[in-house]
Parts: sequence; C-alpha cells; structure tokens
Amino acid sequence: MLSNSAKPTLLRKILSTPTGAIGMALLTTVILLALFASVLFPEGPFEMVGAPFRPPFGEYLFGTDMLGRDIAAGIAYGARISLLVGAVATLVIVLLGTVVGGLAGYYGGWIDTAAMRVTEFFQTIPTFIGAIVIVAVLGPTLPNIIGAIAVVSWAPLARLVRAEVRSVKGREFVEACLSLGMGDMRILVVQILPNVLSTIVVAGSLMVATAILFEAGLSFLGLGDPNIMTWGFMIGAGRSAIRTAWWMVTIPGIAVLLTVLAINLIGDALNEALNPRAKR
Amino acid sequence: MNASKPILDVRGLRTEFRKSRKTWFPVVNDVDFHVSAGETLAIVGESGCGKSMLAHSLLQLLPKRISRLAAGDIWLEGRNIAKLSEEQMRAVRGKDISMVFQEPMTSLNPLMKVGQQIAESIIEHEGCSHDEARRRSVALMDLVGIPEPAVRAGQYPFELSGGMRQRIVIAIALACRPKVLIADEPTTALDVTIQAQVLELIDRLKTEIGMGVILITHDLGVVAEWAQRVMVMYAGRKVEEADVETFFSGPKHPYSAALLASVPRPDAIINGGRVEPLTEITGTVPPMDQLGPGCSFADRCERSADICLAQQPQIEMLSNGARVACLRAGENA
Amino acid sequence: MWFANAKYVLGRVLHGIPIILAIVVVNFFLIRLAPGDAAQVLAGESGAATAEYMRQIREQFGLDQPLWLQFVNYMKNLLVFDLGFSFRHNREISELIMDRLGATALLMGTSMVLSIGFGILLGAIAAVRDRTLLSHVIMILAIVTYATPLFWVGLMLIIVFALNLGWFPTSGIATIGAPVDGFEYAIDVAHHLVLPAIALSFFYMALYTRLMRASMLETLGQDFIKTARAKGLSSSNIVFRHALRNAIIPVLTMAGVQVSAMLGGSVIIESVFGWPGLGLLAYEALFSRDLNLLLGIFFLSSILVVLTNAIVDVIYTLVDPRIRLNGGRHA
Amino acid sequence: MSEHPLLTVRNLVKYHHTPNGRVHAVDHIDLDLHRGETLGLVGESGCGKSTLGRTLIRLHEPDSGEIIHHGTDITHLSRAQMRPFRRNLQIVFQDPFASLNPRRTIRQILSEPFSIHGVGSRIEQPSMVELLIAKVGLHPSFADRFPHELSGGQRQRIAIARAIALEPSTVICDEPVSALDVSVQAQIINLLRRLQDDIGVSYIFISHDLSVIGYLADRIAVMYLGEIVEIAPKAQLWNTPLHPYTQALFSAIAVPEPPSVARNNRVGIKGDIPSPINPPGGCRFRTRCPVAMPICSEASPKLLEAGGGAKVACHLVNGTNTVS
Repeated sequence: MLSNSAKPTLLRKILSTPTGAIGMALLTTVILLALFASVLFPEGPFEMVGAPFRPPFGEYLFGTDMLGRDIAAGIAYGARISLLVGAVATLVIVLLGTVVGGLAGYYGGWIDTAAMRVTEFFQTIPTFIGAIVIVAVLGPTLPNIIGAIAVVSWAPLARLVRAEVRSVKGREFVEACLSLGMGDMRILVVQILPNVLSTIVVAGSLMVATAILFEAGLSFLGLGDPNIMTWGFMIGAGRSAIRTAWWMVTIPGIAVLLTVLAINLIGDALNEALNPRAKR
Repeated sequence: MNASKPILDVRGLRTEFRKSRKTWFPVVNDVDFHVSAGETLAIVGESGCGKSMLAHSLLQLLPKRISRLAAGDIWLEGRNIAKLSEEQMRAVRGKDISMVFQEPMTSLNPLMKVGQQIAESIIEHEGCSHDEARRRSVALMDLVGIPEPAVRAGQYPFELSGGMRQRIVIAIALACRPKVLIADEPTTALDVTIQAQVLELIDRLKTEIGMGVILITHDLGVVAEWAQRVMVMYAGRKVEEADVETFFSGPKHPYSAALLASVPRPDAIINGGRVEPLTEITGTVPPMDQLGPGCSFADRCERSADICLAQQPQIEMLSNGARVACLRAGENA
Repeated sequence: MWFANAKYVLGRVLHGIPIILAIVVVNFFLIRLAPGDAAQVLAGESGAATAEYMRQIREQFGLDQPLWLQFVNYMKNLLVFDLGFSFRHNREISELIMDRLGATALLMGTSMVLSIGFGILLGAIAAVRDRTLLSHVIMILAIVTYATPLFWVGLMLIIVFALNLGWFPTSGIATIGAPVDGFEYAIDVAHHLVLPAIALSFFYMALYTRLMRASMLETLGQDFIKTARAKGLSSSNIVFRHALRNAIIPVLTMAGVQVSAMLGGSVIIESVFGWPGLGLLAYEALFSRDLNLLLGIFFLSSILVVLTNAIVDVIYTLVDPRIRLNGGRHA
Repeated sequence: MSEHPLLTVRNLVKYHHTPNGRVHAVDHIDLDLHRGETLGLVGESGCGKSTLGRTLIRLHEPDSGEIIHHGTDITHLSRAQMRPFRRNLQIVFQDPFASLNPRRTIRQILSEPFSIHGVGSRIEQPSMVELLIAKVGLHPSFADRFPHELSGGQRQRIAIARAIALEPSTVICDEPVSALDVSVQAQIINLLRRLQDDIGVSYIFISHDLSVIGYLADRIAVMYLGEIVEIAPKAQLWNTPLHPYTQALFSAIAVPEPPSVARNNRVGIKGDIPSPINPPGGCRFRTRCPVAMPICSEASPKLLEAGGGAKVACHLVNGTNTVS
C-alpha cells in the first residue's frame, strides 16, 4: 500500500538510477511493441509474407523463416504472450504466496508447519520438469501453461513472505496493536503487510522475468499453444535451420534476453528504492 | 596532576566525513587529549557526539572512501601515527594500540575458534610459531578470567556467553601487550553484574600491563568509578576535561552539568525525601553537518548569551583545574 | 561431534521421505486429472497405441479396479522401483532411467562446480574491488547473463564454437565409432561436455556471482571484520580468513535450493546438445507422448533433488560449526 | 495503598519452548499491584522480567497460575472477552524504533486505541489525537508525520501517548528509557511521573537499571532466573537489601559521585548467569552466591515475610526451618 504521495517519487527514484532508466526504456519499448503488434503487422505472425530464409536487415527487418513468415511480426506478437504470461503468472504467484506466506507467518503453529511442508514439497520437485509434466498431461493451452508456471513457482515467494511477516510480527508495534485488542486480520492486512509490500514488489518483479523465461523454455520444447506465436516457439523452430539461418534463433533469443533484462534491471532499481539498506 | 609523560598525545585532531563529492564536514573537531601509562581517561557524551568516531580515528579504522583525518597529530611515544600509511598503521593496530568494541555478540568471527582468533593477532605481530601462539592465547584466556581456557580455546563464539565473548575480545586486544587500549562502550551490551566484572578486569590488566586506557562511555557512573580523568564531548568537540574528583564535585560546562543532573539518583531521594523532577536538556543535538559558527550547545543552554551564538569558545583552564570550552564558564559558576 | 554430524544429515535425509511420498501421490493423481480416459492419456494421442499396449496399461495401472486399490498397487510397484514399462523404448522404465542417470549426473555435477566456483570467485572479486571498473564489468556481465534463456545460450554456443569455429562437437556425449573406454574415451566425453556444461552453468554462475557480491559486501561491513582490522591483519588476510567463509554460506544455501531448477535446465540443455541423459529422455518421452516414462523421470529427479540437498547439507555442516554442533540451522 | 489490589498475580508460570529446551521465563510468581503505585521489576537478562510484563497483559499466554484484574480472573478469557480489559492494561516498549509502525502516520497510530474501543466519533477523533499529543509534550503538528521523521525521544513520547490514550489503570513500562540517551531519558522519566500524577495510573516499571528503578518505583521486585528473590518498599530495599543477589546487584551500580564520597564496598559476584533453560536446582542463585550453604542446593527457598514489608526467598535470611 504505497501511499499516493509516494508513487511519483518511486517512479522518479527508479528512473534516477542508470539501471532503472535503461530497464524502463527497454520495457516500455517491449510494451509498445506488444500493444501495437496488430497495427504494425496487420497480417499476423503466421502469414507467409515473402520468400523463405531471407536474412535480416534487408527487405524484412529481422528476415523471414523457413516458411517465409516475417520474424519481426513474430517478435511483436510474441511480446504479447511473453508479457501476458509474465504478468498473469506473477499475479497468481503473488496472490498465492502472500496468502499462504502471510497466514503461515502470522499464525505460526500447525498452520505454519503445514504450509511449510507444502512449500517444501513444491520446492523439492524439479520445477521445470514439474511444469513439463503438468502441461504434457493437461494439454498445451495458454491457461494451462500459466497455471503450470504458477504452481511450480509460488513456493519460494510464500516462504519469503512468511519470513518477512514473522520478522515484522516480532516487532513491538504489533504487540502494541495486540495489547490494544486489535483483530488478527486487521493486524495482518493493515499493520504487517504494508511493511512486507516492498519485499513482495521486488520479488514479484523478478518473478515476472522468471515466468517469461519459463514460458520461453516450455514453448521451445514444443509445449507451447500451437495456435500462438511465441519467442520460445520461434527459437525451437529455428533450431533445425541453425546451420543456414542463424537469425531465426538469434533474434527471438535477443528479444527474450532484453525483456528479461529490462525487468531484472527494474527489479534491482526497485530494490534500491524501496529497500535502502540493500544499497551502499 | 599526572607527572608521568603521556603515552598517547593527541593534538588538534579533526576527522571529517564526506557530505557530497567535494564538501566535507567535521565529526571530530579540534580535539586535544593525552593518556599516560596506568591511567584511564574516560570520554563521555551522548550518541552522535563524536566519541566513537574519535576512537576509530585514532586507529584509522573509518572507511577511507567517506572519511578522512583532516588535521591534527597523534603522538604515540614520540611517533606521529596520524601520518602513517595504511601498511605502517597495520603494525600499530593490535600491537601498540588495541580496541575493544561494544557488541561482544557480533565482534567475533562466528566461524573461527576463539583461541585461533586470539592467536592470529600474536602471529601477525610477533611472527611466532602456531604452537607458541596457541599456548600464549590459552594463557591470555586464563589472564582474562576464562575458566578452563584450554577447552574454551577450541570453542566457537556461539558457544560462549556475552560476558565470556567480551573477555575474548579483551584477550585479543591484549594479545601483544599494547601501550594503549581503547574500550568503546565495552559493557553497554552486558548485564550489570557482568559489567562490573569486565570493568574490573580492564582496570586490573591496565596496572599489570602498564597501559593507558581510553574508556568511551555514555554512563557517568562508570566514569566516576573506573576513570582517573574525564573528557566530555558535544557535537564533535571537547567541552570539558578534568580529573574525576574535580568533575564530579561540580562540572563547569553547562552541558556537563546538565548531563550529570539528568541522571536519576535513587539514594539521594531515599536519604533526602522529596522526589524532584530530573533536569532535562531541552531540544536535540544539532546535526554535525549543520553547525553554526558559535558554541554548538548555545541554543539548548540555559546560560547562553548573544556572544555564544557568534563565537566559538576555546578551551580554558579554570581555577579548580578543569579545562572548559565555555565563554561564560568563568562568570558565575 | 562426528556423531552429531551424521545424525543431523540423517535427519535431513529422512525429512525428504514424506516429500517423496507426496510426489508419488501427486504423480498418481495427475494422470487421473487429465481430460479423458487415463489409459488413453497414458497411451498418448497418436494412433500408435496398439490394443496390446492399451491392455498392458490397464493392467499395470489396474484402471478397472477401485481407486484406492489402484493406489495401493501403484505404491507396491514403486517400493520395488518398478516404474512400469515403456512401449516406445520397449524396455523397463527403471532400466531406461538408470541408463541415462550417469550422463545427467556428469553434466549437472560439472555445471554445479563450475557455476558455484566461478560465481564465488567473481562475486568476491566484485565485492572486494567494489566501485572499480573491474567490479562494474563483472556485474554488468552477470546481470545480462542472468537474463539469458538457457537454451538460447546453448544454441549460440553451438553456432559460434561448434559450427563456425569447429572447436567442439555440436551434440552427443561421445564420437560414434570411437573407443568406448580408457583415457581416450574420457577425453572424448570431456570434449563433448564442454559446451553443454558451460551453457548450463552460465545462468547459475550469474546468480551466484550476484549473490556472492551482496553477501560479501554485507560480511565486510560486519563488526568482526572491524575486530580483525583492529588486530592489524592485512586486507588479504581479512578477506580470505575471515570474510570469504562467512560470505559463502548464503551462496551454498541458494545452491541447494537451485538444484531442482538446475535439473529443469538440464532437460533443455540436454535436448539442445543431444546429451543422452535424463533430460533428453524426458524430451523424447514428451515427443512420443510417453507419459508413463515422463512421470517416472519426474519421480526419479525428485529423489535426486532430495539426495543432492542432503549432500549440500553435509557441505553446510563442514562450513558452519553452528549447525554441526547445534544440530540445527536455526540455532 | 488501597485494600483491593489493581492486579493480583498468583503462581504465574510461563515457559518458552525452544528447540534447545524449555526456558523457565516466569516460574511461579506472586505479585500485587496497587492503585497509583509504581512497582519496579529489576533483573538481568534472562530473568524473565519482560516475559512477566507481557504475560500480565496476556500478550503471552500463561501456562498456569492466575491473573486477577479488578476482581476478575482474566487468565483464561478469550481474545474477544479480553478486549474490554485492554482499555485498562497497556504497555510501553523499549525500542522506540520498533514500537511504531513505520508505514503509518502518528495520527493513524494514535487513532487506533480510540477506533478499536469505539471511543469518540470520526469527527471527534482528530482533536482527541491532537490533545493526546499535547499531553505528552509534543506539538499537535506532529500528527501528520511518520515515525521516521521523529527522534528517539519523540517516538517514545508517541508510544506513551498510545498507551495512555484510554486512560488505563495499569501501564507496563518495559525498559522504556533503556534505548535513550541520558538527557532524553530524563525527559521521558519526568513525563511518566507527570502522567501518573495527572491520571493516577499504576506502573509496572521493568528495567535492568537500578538507578532508574530506584528513582521511579515505590516498591521493587528483584528477579533472578524466572523467580522473584526479593520484593520490598524502595527505601527498605535500598537501605537493607537482604538477598545476596540484591546486595550484589546494588553494589554493582556505578554512582556518578566524586570518588572521595562514593561508597566502596563492592560485593563482586562471580561467574555468568546460568541458562534459564536448565536453571540450577534448589536456590537458583546458589552457583554465584558468596554465602551459599549446603541446604541451598537441596531445597528451593520460598518467598517469605522478612519484616518491614519485605519478602525474601533466601535460606540464610529465612532460616533453615522454613524448608518445605
């Protein structure tokens, strides 16, 4: 719950660091690309627009693939999916992690023990293989992919929130609230969570990056939704032509790299802005 | 009063911190003092008065990137250590001047056996063999009153109590029989009964080794009981210096006087009846980077006059032997 | 002391047992969550499923029996490590997995050593040389690497070092037709290992570098470092004897947590480099829709994580006496 | 003192359960607190004084014993049943940096007691908050600041304001001046005394600092490893401390007097405080006691009347015939 007056200063703080400014610029570009994909490339990413295997920086900015599809169009439409998966998966992860971690950290006791056992389970299963199994069994649709990513990645966030909630709960202002007779939910939501928020925001921002990498990995292995153009799928498809058309794997890879980099940079800047002790 | 020649003689010491790229501000300003062998000098003041900065400056332990020794000399037995390079300074630290810190819980390496942490210092400065160093560290642990020193030497800090850890820190400091021991709030983190034990230990070893002790503290009771001379600091400057008897018989600087009067005295009440409110010092300590030209205590001082805001008072010797930096100290004190 | 140590590690291993049981349960129900007939799902959507195979599956999973009985049977089979039969490969799944385990262990082990080793080294350098050009270069490289998808790194390495420069082979674990034992074989495998191991360790090296730098900076700011300086120790002595060991602890913790993620990474890297380990097996299973095999791999890799975590715990006790002597990480 | 104690504690027990064992934080404690008095609770770390303070107002759940407030047994009340009693039982903590929520303004923090207990309407509350701020000696404009904009002393004033907002009958002061500088400490001590005169509140004042306790308290209870070893009116305790631990504690106080007038009869005590997880059997102080006798390791002494309103738990003082 950042107070209204803090919001513009937070943005300014992020932009004032070189990492934050670069990150913001990159991310804004990717967002604009995603927003205007259908304006820039009205024919869509699957349309064959010209001859196959055209190298980049010629007739087509990023060249064409083996079926003569415009790679630039794929990049633009792929941006939509990457951002969508990153955002929605993170939202689910943050919600799940905050609720489980918050309740476990606040109440302790058997709730905590049970919650920690469950998170331990989710941290032990090999996350990516777990996601592969889930998508393979349930079918490669976008909601399944997002769900799989969320299911295998929420546990670390829950543990982080739990640890933070526990430490804030041990502070004396919470005891002061208890001694005034304040209710549990009010203490947890109004008093404790705002103090944990900066941690959640920072961890969440990094989670977006991880989710994008996850999705790219899944669709690279052929577990993407076949009706959707994604960066991972493009790289996977380009593998067979790696000897002749290097750009087919290189360019979408750079797209993933820059997007993830942008989010990580913003995450670092957020961490510095919200968490001054991490500075120095 | 003390006839012997001082071991450590500090003149006009000024330590500055970086405010911005090019500007600096003083945290220790124009401080003079000296310590003789077998003597304890207490440096007193509230948090932020610069007493800890002063201690760290003597050993040049402040981070070089944000701080500097801007002026002054630190004479250690005729050698000016303020001008030494980092490499030369290393030979002084732990050998000629040692330091004991406030937090016994964090000032030892958690992953190293305590005996080894003592031996390390001996090996560094005297280049003796590991066996010899180990033997001497056990002897040192015995000296600082640790029971079963040979066993304890093989333990890790987390296995020892706070008082025991502080004894280890003292043993490290004394490993090479230093000429000067700086004790920076050595007992603040300890319980009262343990505090007395540790201070008693420092006092005993001071005589045994013949070193000078600089005791940095905020506790005036500790000063009265364990020091021979006292120096009061405020906003980075020395405001009063006197021997303990003189000082506690009636401090002359308005700040020292107010500080002493603000300490609760249970025995006085019990033996004298009515409970008077304690003396309060109004206002707050000014930030060190925003000091005006005059006396930095002026705006909190009951006796301040216009001149106090304009002119920096210099240290002057009063008739009772106290040295005080106050323009009005001589008037009606 | 040795006893306390062993007891602690044993405790950590036993701790993993309920987790493995939970994975068994999840495995069992996951198949039944799938849309449609479980046998159909297990057989895959391709028309390749013969009537014989379908019968086998129904028999193995006892799909016509009540759910609890199915579960009991499933558990019984797992206890003797019977993971079922893969018709695509025409072999027992447990045999298949065991065959591939060594290759994955080799890849993972090499990558872990590389990433932890270089991560600690680079992170420590960046911290000790804080605010210098060297530190900035290390940290910029780390943050870029940290954003790079594993499979893409693999493909780029192939393009540059295998296809263009021709220094390393593009895929496989050994040259076909070359000797299969002795020193020459080892060299051949090592030669094949270079690119996949680097590709897999890249991301984690960046992660550990960032973590190590932060941890080292924090350690260098602690009181006991000040004590060490006040003793007159040299800065190299302070860094090596005092700071490094303390700073490594959070990196080790993270390395333990990352084992499961790294296994996922090895699926990708193995499939990129055709490295015949568990990951490639999983990739093949995915392509042939051999779900039963996939679940077997999932189960085994979970056990692998539990075991690796136990190894990390042992290392942990060696580094930190507080755990060794108190028998708990939260002493 | 009135005949009906404000707070009566009988046989109170509170153990903390840690991975290393059971901490005997509060071990069978009896106490009475009278209206308008200040009861000092003094002891070293691990003696359980803070746990006792928190258990008294049910911030910790007692393991056994009873806490009677105004004739009502509040030991086993549910949280909802407990709420009305909380108006009368408040606490001020040691660390003024941790005791105020950094994300809330002073106004929000000080409104909490009023809104929880339905005191004043939304329209009245802002002026009530400002009045409260003035009461603890700050300017009402502090209301819209955040805690980090205040100094340690100012924060402690706000923490005190929160505790006295509902004019409680009892406030537990848990080391409220230990984290403050001497001059600020004096301000807070004076404030606490002034408020006591104004609203007639009783304090249980917890501290490790005997000078502060001696200055503020009417009666003093000395704790050691979870037990009260001596409790007496201040002057009585000060002039004739009976328990060897009290004597040692008193002689360890360093008094800011010239050396020529300061008393110099230090009773040093040896050794460390034993672990409260595994306290010594019999008398818990016997391992450090300069006058320990064989009986001390066999039976634990009871807290018995020793004349002059004092109660002591010591075989030497009580005589060996009191052994149970």
